[in-house]
Amino acid sequence: MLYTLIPFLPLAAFLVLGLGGTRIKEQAHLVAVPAVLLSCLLSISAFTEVASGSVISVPLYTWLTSGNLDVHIGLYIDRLTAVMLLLVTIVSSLVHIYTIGYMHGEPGYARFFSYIALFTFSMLMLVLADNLLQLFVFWEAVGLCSYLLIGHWYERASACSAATKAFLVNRVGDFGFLLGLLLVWYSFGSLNYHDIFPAAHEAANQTINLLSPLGGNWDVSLFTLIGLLLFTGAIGKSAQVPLHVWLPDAMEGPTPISALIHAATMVTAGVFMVARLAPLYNLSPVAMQVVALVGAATMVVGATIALTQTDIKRVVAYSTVSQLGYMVMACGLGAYASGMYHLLTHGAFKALLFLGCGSVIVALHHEQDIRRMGGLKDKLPVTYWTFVIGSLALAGFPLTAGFFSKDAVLVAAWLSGPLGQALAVLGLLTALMTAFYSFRLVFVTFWGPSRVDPHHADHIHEPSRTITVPLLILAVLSILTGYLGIPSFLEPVFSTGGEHSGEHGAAGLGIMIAATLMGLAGIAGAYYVYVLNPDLPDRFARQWESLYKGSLNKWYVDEAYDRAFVKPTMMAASELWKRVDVEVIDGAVNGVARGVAWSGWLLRLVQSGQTQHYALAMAGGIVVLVTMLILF
Amino acid sequence: MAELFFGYFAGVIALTAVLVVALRNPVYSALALLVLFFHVAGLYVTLHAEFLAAVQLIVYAGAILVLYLFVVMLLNLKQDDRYHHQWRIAAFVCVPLLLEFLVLLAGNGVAPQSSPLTAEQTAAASDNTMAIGTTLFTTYLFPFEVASLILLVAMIGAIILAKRDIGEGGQT
Amino acid sequence: MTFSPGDLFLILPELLVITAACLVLVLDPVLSSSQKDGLAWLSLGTLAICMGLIASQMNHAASAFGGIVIIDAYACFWRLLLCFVAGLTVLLSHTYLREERLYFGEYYGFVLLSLSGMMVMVSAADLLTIYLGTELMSLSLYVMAGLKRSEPRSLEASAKYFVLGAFSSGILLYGISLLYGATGSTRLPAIAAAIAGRSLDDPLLLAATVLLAVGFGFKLAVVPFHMWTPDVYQGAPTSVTAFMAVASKAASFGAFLRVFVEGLGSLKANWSAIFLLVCIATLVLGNIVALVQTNIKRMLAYSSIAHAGYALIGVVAAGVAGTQTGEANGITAVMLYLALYAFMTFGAFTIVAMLRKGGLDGDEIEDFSGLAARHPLAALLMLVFMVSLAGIPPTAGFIGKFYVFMAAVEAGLTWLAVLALVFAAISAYYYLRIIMVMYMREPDPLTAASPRLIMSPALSIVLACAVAGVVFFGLYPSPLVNLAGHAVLTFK
Amino acid sequence: MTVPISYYLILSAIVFLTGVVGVLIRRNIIAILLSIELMLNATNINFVAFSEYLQDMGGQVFVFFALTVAAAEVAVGLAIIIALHRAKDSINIEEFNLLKW
Amino acid sequence: MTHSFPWLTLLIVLPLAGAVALCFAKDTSVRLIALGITAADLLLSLPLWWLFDASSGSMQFNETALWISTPPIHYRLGLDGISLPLVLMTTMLMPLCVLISWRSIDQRIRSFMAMLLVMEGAMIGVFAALDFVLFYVFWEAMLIPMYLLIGVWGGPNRIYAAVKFFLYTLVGSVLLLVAILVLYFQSGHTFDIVQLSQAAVPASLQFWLFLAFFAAFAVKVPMFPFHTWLPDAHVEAPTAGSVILASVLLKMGGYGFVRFSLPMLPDASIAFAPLMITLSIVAIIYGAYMALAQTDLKKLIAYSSVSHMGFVTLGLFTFNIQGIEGAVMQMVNHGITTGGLFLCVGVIYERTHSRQIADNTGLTTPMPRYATLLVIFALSSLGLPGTNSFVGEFMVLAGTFIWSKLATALASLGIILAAAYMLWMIQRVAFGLPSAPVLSALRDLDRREMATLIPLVVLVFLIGIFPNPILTRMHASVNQVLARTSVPTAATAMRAENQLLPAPTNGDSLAMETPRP
Repeated sequence: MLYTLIPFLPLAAFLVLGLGGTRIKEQAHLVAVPAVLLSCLLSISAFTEVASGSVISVPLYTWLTSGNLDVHIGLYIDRLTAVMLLLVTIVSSLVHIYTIGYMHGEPGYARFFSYIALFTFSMLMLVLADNLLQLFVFWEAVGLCSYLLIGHWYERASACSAATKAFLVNRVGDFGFLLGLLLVWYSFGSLNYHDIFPAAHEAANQTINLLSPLGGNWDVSLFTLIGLLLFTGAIGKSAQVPLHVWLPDAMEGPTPISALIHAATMVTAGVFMVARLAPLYNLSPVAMQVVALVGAATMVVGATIALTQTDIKRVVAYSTVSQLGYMVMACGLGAYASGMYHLLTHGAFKALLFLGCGSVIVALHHEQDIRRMGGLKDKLPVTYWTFVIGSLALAGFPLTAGFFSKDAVLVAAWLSGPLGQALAVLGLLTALMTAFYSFRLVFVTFWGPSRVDPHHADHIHEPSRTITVPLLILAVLSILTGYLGIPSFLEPVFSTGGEHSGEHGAAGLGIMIAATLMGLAGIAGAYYVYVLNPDLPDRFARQWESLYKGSLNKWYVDEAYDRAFVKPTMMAASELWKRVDVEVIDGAVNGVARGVAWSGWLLRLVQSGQTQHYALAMAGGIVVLVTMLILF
Repeated sequence: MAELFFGYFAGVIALTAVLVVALRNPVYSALALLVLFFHVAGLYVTLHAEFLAAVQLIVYAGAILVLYLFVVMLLNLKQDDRYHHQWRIAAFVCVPLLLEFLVLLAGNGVAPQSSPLTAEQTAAASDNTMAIGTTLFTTYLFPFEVASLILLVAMIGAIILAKRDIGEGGQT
Repeated sequence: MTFSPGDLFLILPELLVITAACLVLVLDPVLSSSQKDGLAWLSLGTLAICMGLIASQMNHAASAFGGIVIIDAYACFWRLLLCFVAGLTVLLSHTYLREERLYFGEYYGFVLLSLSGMMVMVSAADLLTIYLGTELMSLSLYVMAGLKRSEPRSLEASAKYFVLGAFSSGILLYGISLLYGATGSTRLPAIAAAIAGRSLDDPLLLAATVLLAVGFGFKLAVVPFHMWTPDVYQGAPTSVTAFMAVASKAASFGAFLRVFVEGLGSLKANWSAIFLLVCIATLVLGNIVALVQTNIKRMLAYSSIAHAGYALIGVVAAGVAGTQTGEANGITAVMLYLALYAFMTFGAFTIVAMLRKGGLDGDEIEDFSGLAARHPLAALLMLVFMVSLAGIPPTAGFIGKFYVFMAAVEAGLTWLAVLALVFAAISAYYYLRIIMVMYMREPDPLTAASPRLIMSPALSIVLACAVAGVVFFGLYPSPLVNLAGHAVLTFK
Repeated sequence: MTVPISYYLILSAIVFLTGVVGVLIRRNIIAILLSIELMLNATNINFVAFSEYLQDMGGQVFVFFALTVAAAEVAVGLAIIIALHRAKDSINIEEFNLLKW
Repeated sequence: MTHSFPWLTLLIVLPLAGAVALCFAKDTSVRLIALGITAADLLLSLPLWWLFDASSGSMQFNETALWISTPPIHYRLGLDGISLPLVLMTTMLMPLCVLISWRSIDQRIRSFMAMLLVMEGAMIGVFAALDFVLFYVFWEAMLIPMYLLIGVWGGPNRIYAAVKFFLYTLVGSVLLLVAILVLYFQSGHTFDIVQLSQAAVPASLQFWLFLAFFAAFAVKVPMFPFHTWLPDAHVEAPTAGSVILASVLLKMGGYGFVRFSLPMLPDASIAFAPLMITLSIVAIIYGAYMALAQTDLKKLIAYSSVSHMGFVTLGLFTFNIQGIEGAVMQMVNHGITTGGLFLCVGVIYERTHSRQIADNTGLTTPMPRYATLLVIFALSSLGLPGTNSFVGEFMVLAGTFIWSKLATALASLGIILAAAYMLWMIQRVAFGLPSAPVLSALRDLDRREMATLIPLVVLVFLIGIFPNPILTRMHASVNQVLARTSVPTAATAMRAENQLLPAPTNGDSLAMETPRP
């Protein structure tokens, strides 16, 4: 099937670059870019085919069989997949192009291209998976690419530890994912979507006793358990609270990566997974509620932290966390289509924002602290304007893509019940903060007096065209995607969910107005604070010092983890090693050896060299033997 | 009567045996042993082993013991003034051993497999020497030959060991 | 009660050995020093002929001298082994004596006389003859141990060996006398007939059994009658030690089995209890004390004590086994063990004999430092012997242990097998130490005279025989197993 | 002939054990050899007594051989003693302990 | 299924003959000869892969000859789907071991190569032996060469390590010998492994035999409290020795369990399963913790082996096809991955003469190729999907899940920890900047070293992406093992009483046996 090429073209690019990268070097983009563009074209073709109503399924090969564990690798394209395909290939193509300019002259140029090609392949395979294990395999594979790309500048210690952290935190999530996956297999005897989904309804009432090892009795619904376990994976991958800590650190990677992986595609895999498994989640209200609450919490936490960050990419990163919270919350409330919709628009405008950041950073010679920027709007006009469009979309400014999708999420939340209404209110609040921090970024970076390092201040200019063109395209997309009618396109996939995107009614209108107002208020607030009264932030910070510091230090989550998990683990490891392994086990082993040797030394003394002692021993032997025989 | 003889011989044998061990001067020990040999020979006679009694006197008393005395004199040994320091432990071991032996050999009413000799049998067995001779050269011919080898070994071995001249590379 | 000339044919090997011995003794003073090599070749030739003769007697069980001597396959097995070991000894001594400057032509005579005593021991069926054989063997060995008169240790070894040997033969003799009193005969078949159905309730039998066990225990060097072994093995000239460690032990086992299984067979419940105790003590003590030795001859002495313990497992198994085959398997195992033990121990002692430090034996374990670098082949051979002594496949030592433990398990003594194997694992430590010293240590540069290795064609032959036996029987023990199995069948 | 065999056995046991004790406690090697002679004599008493009681010549023959062996042992033993004395000017067995442990 | 061609004998004899031949070779050609022989052995073993009949669970390539008549001990060889991959793994690794020692071993190279070849013969023999005594002979025969490899060519503390290795394993295996003998008398006077695997042994006896088998195999694996020889041996051994130890010797423990314990002592295996699984999980987590605490590269990998081998024993005692096949896969994979890691450490040790992580930092800058390969092996080691290790671990976890969900969850923790110590290691060794100037001047991998590592990398991905060819060859054989252990209700009832961890049938009715269509 031709569509097989969609993922395998990037793979081919990766192999060529990976094996011959040292020779190709500066020409690496000549391999990678055409491959991704081609697969982008094929994706569009696939999209149109799927849009006409068909579902494409391409079996590839049998991965492993063992008893009833029977896993095949295959491609499966329905509407959900098709949308994701478009997102991935388009953003990826643009990032590829952007990279040509951004990474120009870097020693790891070819390596970088090979990694993103590999990432594109993995991400495509992830969304194309027709079974859970394939999903998991590429779920981890994208994690690997993320790891490699975060650590792209391997000389930097901070990049390396960020990479490690990202991988580890994801592993924690994947731990749950794996167990959930096994539970699915155990319960259904299969991992294929088309086996599981039909069977799911029949098993709806099954429960599992979680306390059976202890002899207790705590029955939990099978699907709740499956849902929660799988969602653990999503928490990790989509940077939800409490595993969100890796994502901001991941900004140590080159900016194109932040755009592609840590904003548009990989981090949304969790949302995609929940949406993909909607038939299972729908069977467990508890799991759904947990998903929604986690999403909401993430949304709020991310936004509050983003308010005070000073690193340009970290602000955007926390906004990503926050936006991912929106999507997850939407899924948790059953509004899968809205969630996916937001995913898509977010993919466009967040990629735009990140690439814009990248443009700024390149222009400022890798300066990322917004306190040392300012007044750039004249020097970097393309960047500035596209950045503003992205920020407007993020802030939910009317008629941008972000406006529509955020509105869809909030409306769906409101309509989904009491919990949803509470969360919708939170969502509105977050929207306010979102608008505030995104325009804080705009104003501080581009407006006002220049605080740029005087060394660089003179030669700030717009980067090359390979950078600006993707920005422009993404800016267009940031507006355009709002008008494509994605929710209704996706509706058939989630037909079992109770969402009716068509009937917003009065509530819908109210939410829309509220959200708009919130967005405008946020922008106005930012303008007031950062343009009109630049000394205000400092005063705020002094006035609410603990709040400010909490936000600035990301609510001390990293520190808490360090104290609660990392340090104790390392302590336990070295203590266990010294106490148990070295002292107890080896001590026992060496002790036995020493004991034997010691008794040897002792017994050796019997051999005194005195002949008559020897004779005495013989006589003693006679006594013992005679006694023994007499007595027994 | 027999008991009387036995009592005498046994008494002297036991006494001299103890003396052999107890006397510190090896010459005295050897002399005590000599007395013991004579009495053992006497005991043999009461047991109708006249040939052995004679051999006992000739070989043991006449040859072996003389050899001992000869060596003792040759080496001009001083009196052995102490027993080995382990004698207490030795006593600790040997006393139970003695008790066990006594229990085994006497206490449990030893019953020899064949009955004691009758008078007729005693008479028949009078030609002890001839009987031994016949047996030696018929039934025990092979051991006899082996014994001769033992003597050969002893002879040559003694020469080799006691020979004085041991130059480096000296010829034998 | 008479003998026929045919009897002489049966003991022809013994007669040949004796004749050769006498010839050696007679020729020795006659020959000049340069011609004395001829004595060795004479001895060797005789031994070769004897082995041929014995092999031909293998399949015809017969008794001679009115049943005093039994030439059956069992006896032939041991006689073959003994002749072989004596041959190796002669070859080893040929070079070793020259190196030690011990120019005794009589030496070969003593080897042969001792051998004849051993051969008498294993083919005798009469306690008197066994006793005489033992004495013949021992007296020769006492003398041989003290041959290196210039060396106080050698004399001391000889003296200790002699005093304790005489002591033990007194005990043995006392036991025989009691047994004679209890059964009325010194012939093993007659003894067996007399005690059939009797038990140790008979105090004479009890005392006799214990004393015989002690007497033989001394010769076998089992705990607690072993204590002469390390001293004597260390002090005696190495070639004599090798001969003692292998031949005298084998002969003693041969006679010992004959006496206890054939003569005292109906008391096996009792004596197996004795030997069980002795066996455990031997395994424990032999292995543990060997761990801390610094002199290799002494270490090998303890190792030989421990090996006697392993062989005793077979004896105990034979005693405990309820079935005829179980008993036969136990005895087979012992025979096999001793035969295989002969190869490896002799090989090890040969290497020890070859190693010289200055004009002396290089018999401290430290002297082996760096041997692998200087003499890789010798080190390799020593490695093979050590591995075999440790009982690790694919060497002969493993096969020996395998059969012994098989017999033990068959007899239901699984726990004993476990115990013995645990001690086998411990024993591996001290054998490994030799390997370690040879391969992983460099010789101490401070010691002026670094040990060297004496070489000669004769030694090469000895080593070749030993290593061939260890490897061949380790890989393909069937011939020996069949031989021993066959010998045991004629035994009872 | 009414002396019970057990009397002879007890006598021999006493002599034998006296010999054993001698071996264990005398320091002079010659004295030790003398003690061993005691042991052998004890054995011989046994043999002769049993021979008488069993009406069997074997015991007496055994004594004959035992005597021979004893003679041979003495010869070798004394030779060793002489050699020892020559080397160390002592025949105190306690002093011969180069070989130990 | 008797093939007339004696494949297995040749496979065993060729290296042994090679070892002998080396003694007579010229000094300069020793390495080449060793390489040639190991390569020839590899080539010789490859056809087995295709000749193997995957549909049959019985032994193939059988060879039988009477070795010793009383008791009947045979020279009997054969392979099934369980031993086939292990044999191939062995033959594949040996040329690499020769290559990696090319320059790092500069003393007594002849003996070294001879030892390697002897090891190869013995190792193949262990996997191919079908007579218990023959098996034992091969099993023990490996000890001495390995002892020498560690002790002669090892690091500073080599003697202690060598002796510890030797005694530890010997003590374990002597008990095995007794068990073999007892089994002989209890099940029809035969040492034939195939027959013994069908014999009925009284359950009470099985208990003791299992313990004896356990002593031998658990030490070799090594399972939790018996593992302390491993870090020492690994650290001190020369690279080739570490590779052999980790890749092949450890497998023999697992192989022993699956070949002997499970089929011969099914009742005891089931009764002991809770204990075994508990120990396995302890090993997985404990080993990972230990690895976290290490500052020495080899020690880290050694402890990671403890952890990974825990998955093997875990899988074996789940008594289902996923678990056992996963365990065998894990054995093969661990051989490849850990072998690769040790080779990597060897390469760097050759250059910096230190195995301390702190002395080998920031290697990507001077040695990009090296760093790439190291990262690949490390990722494989932490069980990244797409690499080989994931397959085995996933299958084991799947098998365990049927047995107990709690056990699975605990075992999965090991995977998290594996990521922690491996990534931390990479972070320090591969990434960052070199901590000392000398490190910047290191030369990257040369052709020989690439040739050593690349085959393993290929296998890492090949097996990771296409595990099924191995699995299909395994199914029939594993089913035979399972036929013995899936003993009926009586046994399961016993398990229910004794269990430490729950059986799946307790609370929920989700029967595994009825997969939905």
